[in-house]
This record gives sequence, structure tokens and C-alpha cells, in this order.
Amino acid sequence: MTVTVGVVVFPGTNCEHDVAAATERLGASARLVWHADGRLGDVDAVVLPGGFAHGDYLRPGAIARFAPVMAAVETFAAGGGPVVGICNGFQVLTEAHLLPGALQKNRGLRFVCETVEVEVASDRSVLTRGVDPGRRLRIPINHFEGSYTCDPDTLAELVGQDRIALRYTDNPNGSVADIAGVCNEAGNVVGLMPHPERACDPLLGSDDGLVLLGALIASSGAPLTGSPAAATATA
Amino acid sequence: MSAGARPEGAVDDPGVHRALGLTDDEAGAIGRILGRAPNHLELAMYAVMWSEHCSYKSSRIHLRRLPTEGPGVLVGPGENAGVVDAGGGVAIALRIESHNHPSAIEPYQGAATGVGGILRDIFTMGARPVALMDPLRFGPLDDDRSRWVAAGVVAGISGYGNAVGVPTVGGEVVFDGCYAGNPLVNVLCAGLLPVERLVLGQATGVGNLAVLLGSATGRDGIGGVSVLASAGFGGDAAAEEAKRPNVQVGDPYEEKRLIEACLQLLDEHLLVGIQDLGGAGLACATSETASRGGVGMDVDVTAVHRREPGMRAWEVMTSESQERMLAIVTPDDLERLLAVCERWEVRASVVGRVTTTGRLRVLEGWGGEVQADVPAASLHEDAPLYDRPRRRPADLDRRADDDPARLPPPEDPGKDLAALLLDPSWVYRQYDHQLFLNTVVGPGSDAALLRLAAPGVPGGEGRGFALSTDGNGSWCSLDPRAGTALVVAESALNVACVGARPVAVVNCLNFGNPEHPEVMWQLSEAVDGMAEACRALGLPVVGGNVSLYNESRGADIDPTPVVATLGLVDRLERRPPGVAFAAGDRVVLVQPPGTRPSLGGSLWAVRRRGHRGGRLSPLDLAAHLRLLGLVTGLVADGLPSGVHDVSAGGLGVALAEMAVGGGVGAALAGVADHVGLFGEGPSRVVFCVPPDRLGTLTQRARDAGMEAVELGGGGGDRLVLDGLVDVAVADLAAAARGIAGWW
Amino acid sequence: MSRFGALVEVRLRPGIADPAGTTIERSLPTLGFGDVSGVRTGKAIRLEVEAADVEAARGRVEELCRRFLTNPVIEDAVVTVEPLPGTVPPGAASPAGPGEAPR
Amino acid sequence: MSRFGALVEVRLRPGIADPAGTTIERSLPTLGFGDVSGVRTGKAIRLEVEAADVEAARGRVEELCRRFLTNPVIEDAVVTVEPLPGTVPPGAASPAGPGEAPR
Ligand SMILES: Nc1ncnc2c1ncn2[C@@H]1O[C@H](COP(=O)(O)OP(=O)(O)O)[C@@H](O)[C@H]1O
Ligand SMILES: [Mg+2]
Repeated sequence: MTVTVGVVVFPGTNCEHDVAAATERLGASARLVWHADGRLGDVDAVVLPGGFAHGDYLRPGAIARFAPVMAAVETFAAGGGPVVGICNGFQVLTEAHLLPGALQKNRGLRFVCETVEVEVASDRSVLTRGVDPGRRLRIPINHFEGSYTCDPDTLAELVGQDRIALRYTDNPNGSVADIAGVCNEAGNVVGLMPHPERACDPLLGSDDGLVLLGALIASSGAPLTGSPAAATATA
Repeated sequence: MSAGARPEGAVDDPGVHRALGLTDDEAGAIGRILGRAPNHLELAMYAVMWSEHCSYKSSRIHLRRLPTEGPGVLVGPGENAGVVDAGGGVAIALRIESHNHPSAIEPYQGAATGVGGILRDIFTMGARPVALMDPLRFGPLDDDRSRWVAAGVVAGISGYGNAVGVPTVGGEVVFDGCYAGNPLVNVLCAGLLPVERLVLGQATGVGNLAVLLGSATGRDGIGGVSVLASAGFGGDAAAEEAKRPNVQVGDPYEEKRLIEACLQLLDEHLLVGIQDLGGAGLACATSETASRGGVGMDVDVTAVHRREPGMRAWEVMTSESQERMLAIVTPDDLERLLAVCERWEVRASVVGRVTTTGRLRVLEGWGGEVQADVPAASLHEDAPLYDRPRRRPADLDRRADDDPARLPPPEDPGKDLAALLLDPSWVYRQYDHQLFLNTVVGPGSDAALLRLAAPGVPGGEGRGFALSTDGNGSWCSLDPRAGTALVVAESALNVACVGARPVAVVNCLNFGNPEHPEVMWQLSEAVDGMAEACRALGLPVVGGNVSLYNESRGADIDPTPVVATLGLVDRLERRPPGVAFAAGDRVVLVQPPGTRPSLGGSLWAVRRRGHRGGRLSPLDLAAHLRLLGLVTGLVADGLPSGVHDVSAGGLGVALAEMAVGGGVGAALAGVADHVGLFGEGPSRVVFCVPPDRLGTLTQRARDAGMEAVELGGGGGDRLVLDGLVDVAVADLAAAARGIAGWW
Repeated sequence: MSRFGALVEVRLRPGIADPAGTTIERSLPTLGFGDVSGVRTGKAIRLEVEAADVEAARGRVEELCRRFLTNPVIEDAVVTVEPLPGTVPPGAASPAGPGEAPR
Repeated sequence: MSRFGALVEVRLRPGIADPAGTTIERSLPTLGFGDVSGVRTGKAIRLEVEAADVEAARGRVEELCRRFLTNPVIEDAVVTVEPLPGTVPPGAASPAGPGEAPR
């Protein structure tokens, strides 16, 4: 059975084709899901790709979170379905309160596009499941508002529950605790600022992103019984 | 219908046309075209359409001398963008534009709207924009205002380009005092399209509808093109204040939706024609589509969706509000067009109808009062054409004789070398340069190299295209003809360095005040130099832009033609070697025998000694053409481990950039003195090559009629040039990055 | 029903880093504004609302702030509301004229 | 010398397009805020200034606006200044408390 990945498109999203191409490279099939649709259809995983939904006006993700598709994403996530927000998608997930914290302007007050090194900090998320913690990956970042912020209690909870999926080895944006990606308690909802889809082809300089997207597709295909995600979802 | 009704309100006060920037002769010509005195709206439309920016009235007679034809050229100059056949059913649309004057007064929005404008030129052709480039020139960064301009321009390109979702894959950053009062902000865009989707901006089919898509129309940049682009900066505060309301604000989110909506409309075959609204707004778009289609158009100004109350017809017709397109559609397809627009949340209003009359009529409501009635084609074709006086600058011979080789040599060449390095990563780090998973070589190398692929454009699998933008005001001020030819040569060589075959160019001619005969002479010479080089190298000029009146306080900028070269890669299987040394590999300089670099107009002379004299090194175009073939072939075959052409800063800077690029030093010899180190000249490439391939490389160079001079070997953490330079690579890198401290 | 003009000042909550404010402040001494300190940046959003009275208008705007205009993880808002004199022409830029502050 | 708190509202000049405001406004009906219109976005900058009196303080802030905080090509500023009660503890977010408007 091929895994079907639903890739959500808001007006202003721009990485949807890239995410689709990268997941297809891994043998999955990708389906674009329009923001105004209230249903996701028959998908095994959902990716909210990068871009500038609604121009990032007001705050990145602030308008997108009210789109009809987001109710469907919430239901899908509540049922244990894998949901990954990349960059702008991460911002949407925090605005929708599917993930804690917020993404502020980079410490340097400038947009940053470059390849950085991240370290897998936890294998509890659907994006890092089966990947050895401590593994380092070279993946591009591309954002202005990527400085992860949360209050100390939330940070303690994230650390205590092993929910920091990825950390920068050389913090490019001022994120608290070098956080590059976090997940929810169940591990099935993940947000990250780096763009794994941009690192899926040696011709483009790195294919380390296949590690993350491969993990996502593997955890979407396999029935989630016994996984922390399914345990929480059915609890 | 009020057919036959005549527009009211003839203007008989010459003060009005003069205020609009029309000369008395031009106003007289308008009267003759109409057979009556024009009214205010008509005058305003002619004024913007006949402005320097829209009509190229000072440059057109010269531009005709450029070679514009070639086997792969599908669309040449004169359309919104040039289009080149890339084979396999894929075509590449290419265009470059300037946004110099708006950027001088509101750097962020000036640059941002420059990006927006160039994108529309590309998707108007039916192409999906896939790459932007930004050749930039500012005053030195130790000046507060130049710093403000530079930071704002870069932020504006970043803010708009990233949000609209088109990667910025390269450009230039140059600092020179001549740009302090008048920065140059050029923007290039390339787009890909299936050949059969190619559309031209024309209206046909009587009864078809003109639909205005996108942003509401406000009083943005009313008369902007004539006011801003057709006048220099006098340094007069009141005059600059008066220009202020002409600044427009860009909305990349609107543009993104417009791109998607228009491409969908084209894919669904719902459009007869489409045209972007740029300079001169609706007046330009309606008359241009009508005259290209050989038809007329009635425009209902009241149907234009507006942002502000109380706008007059002339304001609506000449507004330069951003993010708008004019679509020509059959009445039958209107409903489906509106549905596509609704999906993308793009506003659409039917504002015009195609008529048989050949006239552009502006109406106050269908069947309402006729506000303007002019022959549509006259707004373009009857624009004045000037052969302005030209004069060779009086000081040119004196400057040519003032050879910088006579300057005392540097005491520490290594120190001068470090001071000439500039790492532009501070700039391009702020640009998304990777979107669409196409960017094989992004900014930071000789040219950008992209896969020939875009959503909705099949047929380019396994192939690529390359782009480089280049200009050199110092060379061109010494000798605009030879300097421009050198710029063309360099640009083509940059593209070859990533393994691409140069196939076409576009250009942006940034010059001073055309009313100065010296400037017109420079322009004319530059065109001849470009024509000569392009002809010899087989590079058709498929498009361009002319930006005049680049001056401040009476001083013209150095003549700065910017050339962008497009190259094609037939087999894109591996990443090209890049600007780097590899430890253990040999370093070889390949050049035509007898090459003599010159310090005339060189970075070293200008920047280290403030010296702007001398002669340029000669260019042998036949040899250069052979070199291009050689370099493309060597790189495509994967022979070298590093490659870099020698350009501004000479061999020394090229070697230093390779050391910094790969983080590996080299031990080299064979450079005699500072002239050899910093002298500039065409047709030189440095290769780094594994020892076992050295013989092949040397042989292939000889077969191409080149000499291959072995300079030494890569390795270590210092760049050593026997007897001249001995610097740590880390120190060179730090010096190059030093620039970032200024922003 | 009447029309009210509102100014919403969206501020970073105390304790949340404000790199933009810090950057402005750091550059002030060299510009000759060493007497200025404590710079904090936020957003100013002007809007108009239709409501029965000032209190109702304020209530609506505060609800809008809570649900949409602020991200409570990092921001809070200060709302000022004032009645608009007469009808405001459509598309008018903002309720208060230049130089005039809301009360 | 005393300390004054200032609120600078940087606004787009009337007639200048405000894409952010337009986009925010367009999203309001779906959120159930069809009664809100005329949205214009700007910046709110709070700062403190040392000056002899309110007028001197206002003068300094206005100069700062002109020279640094706005680009008069597209923006203007509304400045409100008020005396600060006593000394403000370092790190305090802003002179006025939440919900309290500057006068
Ligand atoms: N403004 C800019 N935007 C993006 N890339 C830039 C910019 N300026 C320079 N670059 C990139 O930096 C690299 C070096 O530029 P340059 O020294 O002008 O190259 P060359 O001398 O080979 O023409 C190129 O890859 C160029 O595209
Ligand atoms: Mg080069």
C-alpha cells in the first residue's frame, strides 16, 4: 500500500510542489489539499508546507489557522494521524494551538536562507521515529520568523516529555534551547523550521532530509498500534 | 451608444502639457494626431506613454543596432519578455528591468515593487517565474545614506521575492562613489513555460472583454514613470519631496495569487491575451493590447475597482498601482474566468471591450460620456524618436593616457588583495534561493545553475540552465564600447564556468542624463560594443531595458550596462566543481597566448588608489568564443575539481576567492608583480584539476588554441604566491566578510 | 448603531525579547539620541467598528484582539475606542486625522 | 530633568496602499467580525526620554521620528507623551499599564 500524504495549500503557500516531489521520491503519493476544503480525504499523513500563507500578514499563520481545512487537520491529529508543519506550517500549527509556543522574528532581524546542521534530539516524533538521537543532519532553513519562543513552564514540559525533536547545533535565529522542531505529547504532530524537502537530492547539495521524511512515511504506512501516538490517541 | 461623441474639455494652456513633461513640439504632434486639441485626460495618457521610460525615445534609434535574432529565439525585444527555445517543448522567458529611482527614495518599496514588476513581465508571457537575480550598485557603505539605501533595497528584494515564492539565485553587489546619490537596482527574472503556452500581450476578437485582475486602483505613482524615471535627482529637497507620493507599496501576497490565477487561466485556455500593468498603468495596457492586435478598445473607467474615493479618469488611467493584470477573454469564457479568480481571491472587473475602430476610448460608464478618444497605436508608434546630440567626453584621451601601471606598486600586495575581497553572502543569505528544488548552484559561484523544471512545465528532465548578471562601470567609463564588450564576454564566461552553453542575453542600460551629449555618446558606444560582442559570440539580445537620468547633483553615473547571459546545460548529471581549490590538485591558468592584463579601470586602481585612468586590455572575440566552448566542455565532462573565471580584481582576487570558497589554500608561483596580480582582462580561467587529469586538460586547452599555465598546487591553509602574497585563508575570508559589519 | 474608531496597540508581553526594540535603542546614541531609552516595538492597528455604544464597541474590539489580533503566548493589547464624528467616507484612511491622538 | 514615556504610532500616509490591512480586513467576515472595517496597520513604538518638560520631550521624540523612525515618503507618526511617575524599574515593559491609554 502506498502511503498518501496530504499537502495543505493556503493562498501564499509556496513549498507544496517541493514537498510533494520529495515524498514521491520516497515512494509515497502526494495529494494537494486546498485550504477552503473542509475535508482531507483519504490521507495517511498531512504536511503543512512552507511559504507565506495569507502573505504572513498580521502574524505568520494567524489567518491560515481559521481556514476550513484546519478543523479537519485537528480531527485528523486528534485521531493520532501524523501531521507535520514545515516552516510556515510550523507557524500555523502553533497559531492553531496544536503545538505550544510561538515563532518570533529571528534574533538578527533578517531573513535567513542557508543550510544548517541540526541534531535529532528525540525519536518520539513521527518525523524522527527510528532515527538515532544525536544524529546530525544538514538541512536548509529559510525564514524570517523562526525564533522559537515559549514560557519556562512550557519549555520544562517539552524537555521533561522529550518533545524537542530537533535542535540546531549552531543556533541561527535565537530559538530558545536551540529548538528547531517540537512535537505534541503524542508525538504525531510535529513542527520544524528547517525544510527537509530541500535536502532530498544530492544534485542539490544534501539528501539528509530523506531521513526525516522517510521516517514520516514509515510511521504513516505502519499501523500505529503500540506507538506512543496511537496509545494517546485511543486513550 | 454615444459613438461619434467627442471628448470635451480641450486644453489650450501650454502650462498643462509642460507640467506633464511634454515638450511643446510633442504637444503639437498630439494635436495633429487627434486633429484637435487634446483634453487633460488625453494629454496625461500621451505624457506617460511618451515618457522616456515607456517610449525609449532617446535610445530607440541606437537599440536597433543590437543583434536580436538567432535559431532559438521565439520572442525577441519589444514584448514583455524575450523567449528562448530550450528544446523538448520547454521555453525560457527572460527579462531585466531597473528600479533605480524609486529605490533611491524608498529603498524597501522601490526594490520590492521592482521585483513585482519584473515577475509580471514574465508570467504575462505564460511562463512560471522560477528565478530572480538582482544586480545592485550603491555608494560606499561608510556613508549613512548609502547604508540605509543598501539595507532597505536588500530587505525589499528579500521581503517581496521570498513571499511571492520565486527564488533569488544570484546578482551583483558593487559599491562605488558614483552611485551614492543614485543607486542602481536592476532585477532580472527568468520563467519557464511549455512552448505551446506562449502568449503575447494582445487583444483580438471584436466584442471580447478586457478584465482587470488584481489589486484595487489607487493614486499610486500617478505619472510615476515620467516623474521618477525620466528625471534625475537634483539634490533639491523640495523637488524630492514632490516626488514622494509616487512611491508605490508592493503586495507579494496579491502577486502570488495573481501568478497562480493567471497560470491556471492559461492552462485552461481561457485567455485570448494578457498584459501586465506596469508603467503608465491602464493607459499603457489597454492601448498596447489593442494596437498589438490591430483593434480598438473601449474602456469604462467607472468599472475599475478602486481603493480611494474621488479619483478622476486621468488618475485611474495612469495610476501605477501594483499587482494588476489585464486579461482579454471571450464573453463565453468570462464566467469560468471569474470562477478561477474567485478561487484565488483575485478581484476581477470587466473594464473594456475590443472594438473594430483602432481607437482607445475612455468612457464614463458603458454608453456614457466619452472622456478620451485617441488612435490606440499612436500612444506607442507615434511616440517621438530623438537622435540626441552625442559628444565624446573631452577628458577621455587624457584619462586613457594616465596609466595606473605607473602608480607605485603596493608595499604589501597581500594586504591590498584582502582589501579587494567582498563576500556578498550577507546579501543573498536573506534571499530564498532554493525554492522549487531547482537550485544546483545558488549565489556565491560564477553563475547560478538550475534544473530546467517547474510545476506544470514538463520536458526539461535531466537538463539545466544557467544565469549570470554582470556589469562594470569603471571599465565602461574609460571606454564604453570596449568595456561593454568585455562585460558581455565575462558574462558568457561565467555561464560556461558552471558547464553551460551561453545562448542569449538581455541587458539593462543604466546611464546618466541623455540630454548630456557625453551620456548619449556613451550609450551609443555601449550599444555598439554589445552588438559586436554578441554577434561574434552568437548571443542574440532577446530583451532589455534602458534607465536614463541616473545622475545626482548634475553628475552622471559611470555608464553601467548590465548584461545577463542565459546558458543551457544538455546533461545535468552532477554538480559543477565550484569556486574552490582541492588539496593535492594542480592549479592551472588557461588563457589565449599573449594575454596582457591591464590595471586600467581595475578594482585595484580604483579602490586602492582612487585612480580612474588607463586603457582596457584588448578582447579577441574569436579566441574568447573558443575559450567558451573549451570551458563548457571541460566542466560538463567533470574534468576539473575547481573553476573560476578571472574578472574584477584580476588573477589575485580570483585565486583568493577560490581559496576562500573551498577553505583550502594553494602554493603558487609565476605571477611576476602587482600588474600580474591585479591586472584585469578577458578570457582567463583558473582551473584546479587532479594531477592525473592535468595532461588531458592541458591538451584540450592547446587544441582550443589556449595556453595552460601551471601555477602550482592546492593545499594547506595559506594562499602563497611566490614573492608576492602569503596570507592565511581564514584572514582572507574574514576580510571578505568584513563588509557585513557595515550593515 | 454608530461607528467607532479604535486603535489597537499590540505589544510584546513583558519579559518577551524584543530584538527590534533593542536594535533601535543600541543605535540611538550614535544618532545623538542618548537621552532615549526603554524602546519597545509593537503594532498599531486602526479599525472601525459598528456598535450600539462605546462599551459595546470596546467589547467587540477586545474580543477581536483575543481571538485574532494578538498571539497571547507573546503579546497583549491596549485598546482605545472613540466615537467617530458622523459618517466616515468609505476608504478613508483612518479615523483620527494626522497628529491627532485617540483618547 | 524628568523622564517621560512616549508612544509613537507610525502610520502609512493616507492614500498609501496597506496590503496587510486589506488582507486582515478581508479575513474578518469569516471570523464573524463583519462589523469591523477600515483596517490600517502601522507600528507602535514605546520609549522613554529624559527632558526638561513635556514639550521638550515631545520635540525630541518628533525629531527622532523624522530622522529615524519613519520614512516620510510613505509614513507619518502620531506622538503622545506623558510624564512618568517616579522612576521606572529597569526592564519594565512600557510606561502605561495594560488597558491604559496614553494621554
Ligand atoms: N545582490 C546579489 N544577490 C544575489 N546574489 C548575489 C548578489 N551579489 C552577488 N551575488 C552572488 O555572488 C557571487 C559572486 O558575485 P560576483 O563577484 O559578481 O561574480 P562574478 O565576478 O563571477 O560575476 C555570484 O554567484 C552572485 O550571483
Ligand atoms: Mg565569475
